Amino acid sequence: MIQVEFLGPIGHSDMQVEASSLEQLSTILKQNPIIAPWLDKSAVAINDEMVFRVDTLLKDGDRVSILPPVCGG
Amino acid sequence: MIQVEFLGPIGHSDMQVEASSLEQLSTILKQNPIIAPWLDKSAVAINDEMVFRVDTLLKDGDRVSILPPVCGG
Amino acid sequence: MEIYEGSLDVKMIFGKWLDEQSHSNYGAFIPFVGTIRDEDDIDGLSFDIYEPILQKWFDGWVAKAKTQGAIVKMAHSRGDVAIHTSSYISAVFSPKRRIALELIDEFVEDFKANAPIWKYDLKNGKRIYAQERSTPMIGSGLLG
Amino acid sequence: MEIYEGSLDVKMIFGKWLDEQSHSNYGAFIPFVGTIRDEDDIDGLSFDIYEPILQKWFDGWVAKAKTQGAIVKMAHSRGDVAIHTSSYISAVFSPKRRIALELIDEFVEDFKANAPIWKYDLKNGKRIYAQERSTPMIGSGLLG
Repeated sequence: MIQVEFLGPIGHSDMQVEASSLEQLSTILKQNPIIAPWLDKSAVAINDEMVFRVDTLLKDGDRVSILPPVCGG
Repeated sequence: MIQVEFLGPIGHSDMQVEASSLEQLSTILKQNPIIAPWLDKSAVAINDEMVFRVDTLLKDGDRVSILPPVCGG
Repeated sequence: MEIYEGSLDVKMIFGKWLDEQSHSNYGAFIPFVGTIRDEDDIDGLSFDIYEPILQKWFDGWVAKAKTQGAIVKMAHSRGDVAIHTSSYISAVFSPKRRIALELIDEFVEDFKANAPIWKYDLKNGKRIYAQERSTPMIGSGLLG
Repeated sequence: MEIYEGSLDVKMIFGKWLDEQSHSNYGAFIPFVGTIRDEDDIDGLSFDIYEPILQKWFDGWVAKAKTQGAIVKMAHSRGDVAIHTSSYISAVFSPKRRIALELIDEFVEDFKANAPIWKYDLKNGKRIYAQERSTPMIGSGLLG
């Protein structure tokens, strides 16, 4: 199981998901009508490290963060 | 008569000079061994306006300032 | 890196950073202070921050500044911040002015593009995500 | 434009400028603070200022900033300033950050090159013109 958290304005509570790669996670998240519209413009972190490849593998207990567009300052 | 003042580190008191152009003033100042070494690297103002042409004319009562290299801050 | 609830006390933070570095022999100190403008009929802005990744982003800048003999500082608000008050200060201290002027520009621009902070307009009692002013972070779209 | 005898009271000046503009609706405020470094065995620096031309130089910058909706501020010391204290602050207030970041850079660099201020090292009780760090102003050499 991995945990997925949705930061900032996405407004969805954390999810527990079975997925062994970001590609699998993508397939699952695309089925959720609240989350799907954010995926094109959101960045991804695993255990608070930004990741940049969709073939990144996931392991049990990983925490994936979905980071929508930012505007600090 | 015009008045010439030497700013910052030049260390020369004001001079009263007869000159009707900056060219004439240049000829006079080059004869002064304290002032001459500064002329190549100094800027010039007439009545507190910076000037950029050596054929600028001078009139009675003008005040010419000689501004050596600067370093504010 | 300093996170405060609500508006920043700009004078206090500025004074604190100055005092901390008063004998560090930095010749140039450039803070950038961001203040909430009265525009679009907002009452203020509100901010969410994801601190673990913000801290890593900031630590990367500390390391980058260090290679140039400089240091960076940052303070940001969390929650609601009224118009005409400040939500963001960043700063560079460096031995020489040229490095400080270049670093503050890069630091502030990278902050706007990549710090994990989300902005909301406060308007008529609502908190509305500032979608059109927001920027996807580097690497966005991985799951899209 | 503000000229002070000796070291600047940086916190006081920073606070005063902030207070003056607290409701002007500028979103970005960037001060540049110049502090005397402990180097070359100096006890401090000393400054001569020719105020009439400095004022005109500054007025030109006020006008230039205004065309971009911004304002500039400046404070400088006259006379002796000890190491680890400040002799120079300039600042830009502007509605938006990009203009502020660009203006502060140009403003500070033009100040270094063209403000009629002369710098001296204070060393062993002597006041020595900082010749090798000084720059001829635009248009220099007219009489040479």
